[in-house]
Amino acid sequence: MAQSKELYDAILNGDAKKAHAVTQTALAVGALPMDLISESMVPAMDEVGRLFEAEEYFVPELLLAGRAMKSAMELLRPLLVASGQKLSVRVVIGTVKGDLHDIGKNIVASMLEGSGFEVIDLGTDVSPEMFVAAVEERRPHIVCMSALLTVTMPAMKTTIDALKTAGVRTAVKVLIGGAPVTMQYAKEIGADGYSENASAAVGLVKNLLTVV
Amino acid sequence: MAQSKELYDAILNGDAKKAHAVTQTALAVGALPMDLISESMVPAMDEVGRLFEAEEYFVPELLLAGRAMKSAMELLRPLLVASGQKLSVRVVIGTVKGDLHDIGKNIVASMLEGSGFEVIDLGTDVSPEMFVAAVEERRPHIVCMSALLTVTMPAMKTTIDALKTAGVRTAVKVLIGGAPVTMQYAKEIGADGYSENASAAVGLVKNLLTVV
Amino acid sequence: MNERTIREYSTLAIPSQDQLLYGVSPHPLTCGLGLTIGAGQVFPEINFTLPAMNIEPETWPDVVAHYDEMAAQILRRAVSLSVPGILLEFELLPPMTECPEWGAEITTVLKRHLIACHEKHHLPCALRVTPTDIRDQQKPPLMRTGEPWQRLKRSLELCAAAGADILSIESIGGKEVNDQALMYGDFQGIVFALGVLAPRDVSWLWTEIRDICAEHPGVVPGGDSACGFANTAMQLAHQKMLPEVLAAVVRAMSAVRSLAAFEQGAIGPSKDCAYEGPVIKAITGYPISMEGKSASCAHFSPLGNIAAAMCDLWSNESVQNVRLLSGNAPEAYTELLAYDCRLMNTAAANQGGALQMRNWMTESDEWLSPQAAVLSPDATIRIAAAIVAADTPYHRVIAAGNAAVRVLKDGIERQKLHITRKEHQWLTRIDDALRAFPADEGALLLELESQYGSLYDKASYGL
Amino acid sequence: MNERTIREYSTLAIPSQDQLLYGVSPHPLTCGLGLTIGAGQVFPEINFTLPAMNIEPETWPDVVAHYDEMAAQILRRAVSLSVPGILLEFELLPPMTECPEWGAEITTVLKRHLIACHEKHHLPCALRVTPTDIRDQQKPPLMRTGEPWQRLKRSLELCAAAGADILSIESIGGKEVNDQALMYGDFQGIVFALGVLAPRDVSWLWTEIRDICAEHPGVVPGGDSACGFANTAMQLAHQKMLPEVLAAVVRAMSAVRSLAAFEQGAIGPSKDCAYEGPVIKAITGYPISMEGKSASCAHFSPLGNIAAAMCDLWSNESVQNVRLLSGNAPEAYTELLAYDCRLMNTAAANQGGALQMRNWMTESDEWLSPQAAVLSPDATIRIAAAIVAADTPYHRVIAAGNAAVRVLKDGIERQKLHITRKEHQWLTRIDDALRAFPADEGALLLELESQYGSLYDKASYGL
Ligand code: B12
Ligand code: B12
Ligand code: SF4
Ligand code: SF4
Ligand SMILES: [Zn+2]
Ligand SMILES: [Zn+2]
Ligand SMILES: [Zn+2]
Repeated sequence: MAQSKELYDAILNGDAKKAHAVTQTALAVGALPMDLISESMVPAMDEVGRLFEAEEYFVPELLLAGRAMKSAMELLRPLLVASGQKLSVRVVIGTVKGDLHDIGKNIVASMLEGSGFEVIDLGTDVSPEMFVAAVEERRPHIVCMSALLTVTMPAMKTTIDALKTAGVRTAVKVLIGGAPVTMQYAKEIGADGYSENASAAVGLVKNLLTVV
Repeated sequence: MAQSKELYDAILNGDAKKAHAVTQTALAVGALPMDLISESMVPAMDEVGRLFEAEEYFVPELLLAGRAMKSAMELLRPLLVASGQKLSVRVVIGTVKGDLHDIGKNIVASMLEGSGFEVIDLGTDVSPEMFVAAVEERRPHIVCMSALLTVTMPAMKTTIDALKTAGVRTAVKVLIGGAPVTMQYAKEIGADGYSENASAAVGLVKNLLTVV
Repeated sequence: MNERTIREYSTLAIPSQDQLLYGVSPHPLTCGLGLTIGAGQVFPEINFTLPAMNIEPETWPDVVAHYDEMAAQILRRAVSLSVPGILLEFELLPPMTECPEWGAEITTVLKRHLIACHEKHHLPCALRVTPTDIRDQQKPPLMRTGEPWQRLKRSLELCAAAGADILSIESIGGKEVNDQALMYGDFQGIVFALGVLAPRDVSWLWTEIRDICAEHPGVVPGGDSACGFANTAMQLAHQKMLPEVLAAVVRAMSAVRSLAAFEQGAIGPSKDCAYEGPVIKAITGYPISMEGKSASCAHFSPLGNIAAAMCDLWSNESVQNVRLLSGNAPEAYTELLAYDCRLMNTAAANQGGALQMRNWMTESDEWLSPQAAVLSPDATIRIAAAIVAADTPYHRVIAAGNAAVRVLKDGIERQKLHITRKEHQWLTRIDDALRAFPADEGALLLELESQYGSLYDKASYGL
Repeated sequence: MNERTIREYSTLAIPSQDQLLYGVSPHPLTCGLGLTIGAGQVFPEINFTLPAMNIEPETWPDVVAHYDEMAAQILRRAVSLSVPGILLEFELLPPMTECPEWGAEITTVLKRHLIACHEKHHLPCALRVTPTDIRDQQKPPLMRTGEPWQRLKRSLELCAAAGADILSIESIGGKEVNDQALMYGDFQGIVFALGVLAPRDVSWLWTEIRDICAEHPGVVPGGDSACGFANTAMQLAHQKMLPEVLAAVVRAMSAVRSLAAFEQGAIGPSKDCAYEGPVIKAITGYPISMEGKSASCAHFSPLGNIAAAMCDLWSNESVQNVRLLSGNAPEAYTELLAYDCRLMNTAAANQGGALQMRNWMTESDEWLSPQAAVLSPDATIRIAAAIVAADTPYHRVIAAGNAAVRVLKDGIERQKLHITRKEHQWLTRIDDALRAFPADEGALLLELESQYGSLYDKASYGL
C-alpha cells in the first residue's frame, strides 16, 4: 500500500508534519484507523526500535520518531474512541521525592509513548501522595518510578507503601529504574519489575500487560 | 615491692618460666594471690596492651606475655577457687561453620586470655549446634564468633537463631567480628557487639561485662 | 539586550602544550592545612557519599556516623601510604543543602578529622565543600531569587563558616534548556544553553560565591563544573543514546561557562568532574582537579588515563560507604588514588619524566574515542586558543565547538580516529550547524523563543 | 629421612634485571580462546565473587545468576574499552569445591560467556579456575588421602572438563605449622613450614594437577600461591601485628614452595596473589599474574605500583558483586584494570618505554616499605639467584631469607630504607636466626618435634 509506506517513512524519519499530513490524506480516502496503526505505524516504530538496538539510531532519532507517531495519533485517537475501540494502556511515570534527575525518566517516558502507550509524566520530585493521587484519578495500568540518588531510592519503598495504604497497590503494576536501582532492590520492596535501560523498560511493560 | 616487679617484668618480657618461678617464690613467702594479680600481673598486661597500641610490641610479644601470664595463673587459680573468690569470666569463641580462617580468631582469643578471661576456643568450622552445646555445657558469659568469608557470614545469624531456639540467647552476650563483618550487620542480626580488631574486642568484652 | 563584554583572558596562561603538564600550574594555590596545589605534585582528591539510606531527622545520627567513619578510614589510609597531601571533597546531598545546618554539621565533623590528622601526622590537607545547586525545583527554575536560592546561599555561608577551605558548585543555569536540546540532538538549543544562558548564570553566581569567600578569610572560591551538561552527554553517549562526537563537542563548548567562574574570581582547583579543566588551566593558569579510571566507582568513561595528563588533583568523583573485601570502598579508592599520584609524582621527579608520562597517558586513550580526542594537550591548546580569541561567551562557544570539530576531523584525516558511518553523519551535521549561527546572540534568542521560551525564566539570566 | 634432590632450575631464565620487564616472558603461553600471555602485552585478569549470601540448594539459582551477571558485565566493559585480551579467574568458594558439580556448573556458565564474546567480538580470552584447597578440615590435616582430598581432586577434574583453560590452586600444605610459628614470630617454625613441609606438599599436589591437565587437552597447569603464608603475614603486618621486615623475608622465602609447582610441570601464569611471582618468572621464564593498587577492593598493601613492574597479567584479586554508583563493582574494577594495562602497553610500544615505566613503578614504592623493597627487579634477581644456587628447598628457603635480609640491610645502609627501631631489632633477630640453622633439615625436624609435631601429619609429607 503506497500511503502506508509514506506514513511508515515519515515516522521512521521523524517528520511529524509529514506524518500528520499523510495520515489526514489517508483518512480522507477512507483508510481505517486500525489499519494505519497496525500496518504502518507499529511496523515503523518497531523498525525504529530495531535501529536503536543496532546502534544505528540514537535517542534524538527515537524521540523525533515518537513525536511523529504522536502527531499521527492525534488524528486517530478521537476516531478510535468514538468507534469504542479500547486502545490505550496508561502509564504514570515520575522521578521520586527529593530527586531532580529526569533525563533517564524522560527517555523511558518517550520510548513508552513511542510504543503507543499513553504516558502521564508527573515530572521530578514526586511525593508518594502525588503518585497515589495520580493513580486514584487517572487509573493507570502501570506506575513507573525513577531514582538516581542512593538517598532517594528509599522513597520508592515509601511510595509503594503509600499505594498499599491507599488500597490501590493491587490495581497497578509498579516498575522501578535508575542507575542505583537493582533487581534485588525491586524484589525487596515488592515492585513488579526493574530494568536497566529504556528499551528493556518497554519490553517489561509489554510483558507485564500480558499478565495484567 | 621487689617481688612484684620481678613478676611484672617476667610477664612484660614474655618469660613464662620466670613468671612461674617468681610466682611460686612469692606465694612461698606469703604473698596473697589477689595482690599478685592486681599489683603485678594486671599492670603488666596493661603495659603490654599499651606497648601494642603504641606499636612498640607486635603480636608475638603479646602472645608470649599472655603465655607467661597463664603460667603464673596456673598456680593462682586453684588457690583463688579454694578461697571462693569469683574470678573468671568465661568466653566461648569459634570461627563459624564453613569457614576455616582462624588467625584473626586466634589473636582475639589470645588477647582475651591475656586480659585474664577464661577462653574456650572451639576452633574453626563450628556449627550452630556446637555453639549451642558449648553454651549449655560451659555456661559462658560471652560468645564470640568470627567469619572471614562473605558466604559464611550468614552462619552468624543462623547461630544466633539457634541460641534463641535453644532458649539460651539471653544468657550470653554475643560478639562478632572478622574482615567482612560490619557494625550494621551486627545490628541486623541482633548481635550485642562488633569490633574491627582484637584490642578493640577486649575493650568490648570489658564494656559488656559492666552491663552483664 | 546587551551582549556582555568580556574583560579577562584574551591570551593563554600556558600557551604551549609542552608546558601543560600534570602537577604544575602557573598560579599554585595554598589552602587549608598547608596544602599547596599545582606546585609540582599531584595529590589525591577523595570524594565519598552515603550508601542507600534515607536522610531525615531520625537517621541523622547514622548519617553523621557514616561521614565520621569515612573520614577516619580515608585519613588512616592516606597516612599509612605516606601521601604528601590530600584533599577531601564533601559534596552535599540535596537534603543537606535544603537544611543548611546539616551540611555545616558534616563540614565540621570532616574538618575536625583533618585538623587532628594534621596535628598528629603533619599531613598537608584541605576540605572542599560543594553544596548542591537546588535552584531547579520549580519550572521554569528561578536562579537569583526565591527560597531555593536563599537556602543554597545560606548553605555556602554556613559551610564556609564551619571549616570549608574551598567552596565549589556544579551550577545548573541553562540546563533546563540544554537537557531537552541534548535529547533531541538540537544543536541550536545546546549552543543557546551553553553560550547564552549558562555563562550568565555562572557569572552572577560566582560573584556571590566570591563575596561569601571574601567574608570568610582563608576560604577559597574553587571552581564550577559543566557536569550537568557535558557529563550528562557523556553518560548518554556511554549508553549509546547520543553520538560520541556530539558529547565531545559539547565537552569543548562547556568550558566557556566554567571559565566564567574564573573571570569572576574563582582561583581553583576546578571541580574533579569538570573535564573541561585542562582548557581552564591553559587559559587561567589555575590548578585543576580531574578524574578518570580512578572514578570507575562513580561512572564509566572513555577517558581513563588521558584525564590525568594535565591534572593537579586526581579524584574518584564519588564512592558510597559500602563494604568491600578489603575494607570500606572510600578507603579502597583512597589507596588507588594514592598510588596513581605516587606514580605520576615519581615520573615527574625525573628530568622530562612528567612530559613523558603525560604523553603516554594521552597516547593511551586519545584516538580510541572522540571524547578522549578533545582532551589531549594538543586539542586543549587549540580549544583554549579559540576561546580566548573570541569576544563573548556566545562567540566563544561557537569557536570552541569549531575547534573541537577540527580536532576530530584532523584525527579522521590522519587515520588516527575511526568512527562509525553514523557518527560521521553527526559530525557533518554538527559542523554544518556551527556555520549557520547568527552573528548576534539576540537573533538566536528570538529564533528559539517559541521552542524553548517557556522552559526558562528570562529575569534569572538578566535577559 | 632423605633430602630430595632438585633437578631443575639451577640457572635463571632471565639472568639480568634489564630483561625482567612487564608483558614479556621467555616462554609465552597461548591458552583458551586465542589468548597469548607474556608475548608483549599485559592483560587484565579479573576475579569476582558473591556478595554476602548463603550457598545452599535453595539459593543456588541466585548464585548462578550472580556469576552470569558478573561475566556479562565484565565482558561488556572489556569490549567497550577495546581491551586486547582478558583472563577471567573463577576462585571457587568452599561449598563449590565440597560439591564439585557446583564448581563445574559455574565454570560452564562463565565459559559460555567467553565463547559467545569471542565469537561476536573476537576478543582473545581465557578462563582460570581455582578450586579451594579444602584439605585442612581436620587437625592435623590429611593432605594425600581422605574425603577432602578426594573432593578437591574431583573438583579439579570436573572444572577441567567443564571448560577451565587454566587450573590453579592456593595450596595450604605446611600452613598448619606456619600459622602458629608466624604468630609467635618463631623463625625456626616458619623455615620448617616453608622449607620442609610446604615444598613437599606442593610437589606432590602438582604432579596430580599436571596429570589431570594431561587428561584434558588444552587445559594448562597454571601455578600456585603462597597466599596462606606470605599474604597472611602481609595482612598481619598491615594491621601492625607483625613486623614488616618479617613479612618481607617470609615473602622471599615463600617463592621456594611455589617454585615446586613449576618443577612439576606448571607453566604459568602464576596466581595473581602470589607476590613471589617475579622470582618465579626470573627463574622459570613463565608468565606471571600480579596485583597491587588494582586489588584495593580485596586487600590493602604497600605494593601498589611496584607489583606491576614485572607482571604479564594485572589483577584485582577479588571483588564482590555489589552495586557502586557506576554499576556493579566487578565491572568497575574491569575498567580500572583495562586502563592500567593500556597505560603499560602504551609505554611498552615505545622504544625503551617498558623499562622506563617499570623503573618508575619500582621507584614509586621500593623504599617506602620493606615489603616493597624485596619486590624490586634488583631484589628479585638477587633472591632468585640465591634460590637456584642452593640445592634443596630447605637450603633454598634459608638462602632466599638471607638474600632478602641483605636487600633490606643494603637499603638501610644506603639510607634509602627507613624503619623503626623496633623493626630494626626484628631484622637483626631474623638475621641471627638464619645463621643458626642446622645444615640438615632432618636435624631441624627433630629439634621442632616437641613444639610442632602434633600439628602436622608426617605421612602427608612423605616423612
Ligand atoms: C546528569 C547528572 C546530573 C544532572 C541532572 C540533569 C537532569 N536533568 O537529570 C545534575 C547536574 C543536575 C545533577 C545533580 C545532582 N547529582 Co547527578 N548525576 C548526573 C549523571 C552524570 C548522569 C545521570 C543521567 O542523566 N544519566 C543518563 C540517563 C539516560 O541514565 P539513567 O538515569 O540511569 O536512566 C536509564 C536507566 O537507569 C533506566 N531508567 C531510568 N529510570 C527508569 C525508570 C523505570 C521505571 C525503568 C524501568 C527504567 C529506568 O532507563 C534510562 C535510559 O536507559 C549521574 C552519573 C551516573 N553515573 O549516572 C550523576 C549522579 C546520579 N548524580 C549524583 C549527585 C551526587 C548529584 C547531586 C546531589 C550533586 C550535588 N552535590 O550537587 C545533584 C542532585 C540533584 C537532585 N536533587 O537530584 C551522583 C549520585 C550519588 C549518590 N549518592 O546517589 C551521581 C551517581 C554521580 C556520581 N557518580 O557521583 N546530576
Ligand atoms: C590468610 C587468608 C587465607 C588463609 C587462611 C589461613 C588461616 N589459618 O586462617 C588461606 C590461604 C587458608 C585462605 C583460604 C581461603 N580464603 Co582467604 N584470606 C586470607 C587473607 C589474606 C588474610 C586473613 C587474615 O588472616 N587476616 C589477618 C587477621 C588478623 O585479620 P582478621 O581475620 O580480619 O581478624 C581481625 C579482625 O577482623 C578482628 N576479628 C576477627 N574475628 C573476630 C571475632 C570477634 C568476636 C571480634 C570482636 C573481632 C574479630 O580481630 C582480628 C585481629 O585484629 C584474607 C584477605 C583479607 N583481606 O582479609 C583472605 C580472604 C578472607 N580469603 C578469601 C578466600 C576467597 C579464601 C578461599 C575461599 C580461597 C580459595 N578459593 O581457595 C579459601 C577459603 C577457606 C575456608 N574454607 O575458609 C577471600 C574472601 C572472599 C569472600 N568472598 O568472602 C579473602 C577476603 C581474600 C580476598 N580478598 O579475596 N585464606
Ligand atoms: S558527574 Fe559528578 S559531579 Fe557531576 S552531577 Fe555528576 S556527580 Fe555531580
Ligand atoms: S590473598 Fe587472594 S588468593 Fe590469597 S587466600 Fe587470599 S584470596 Fe585467596
Ligand atoms: Zn560533578
Ligand atoms: Zn565530584
Ligand atoms: Zn587470589
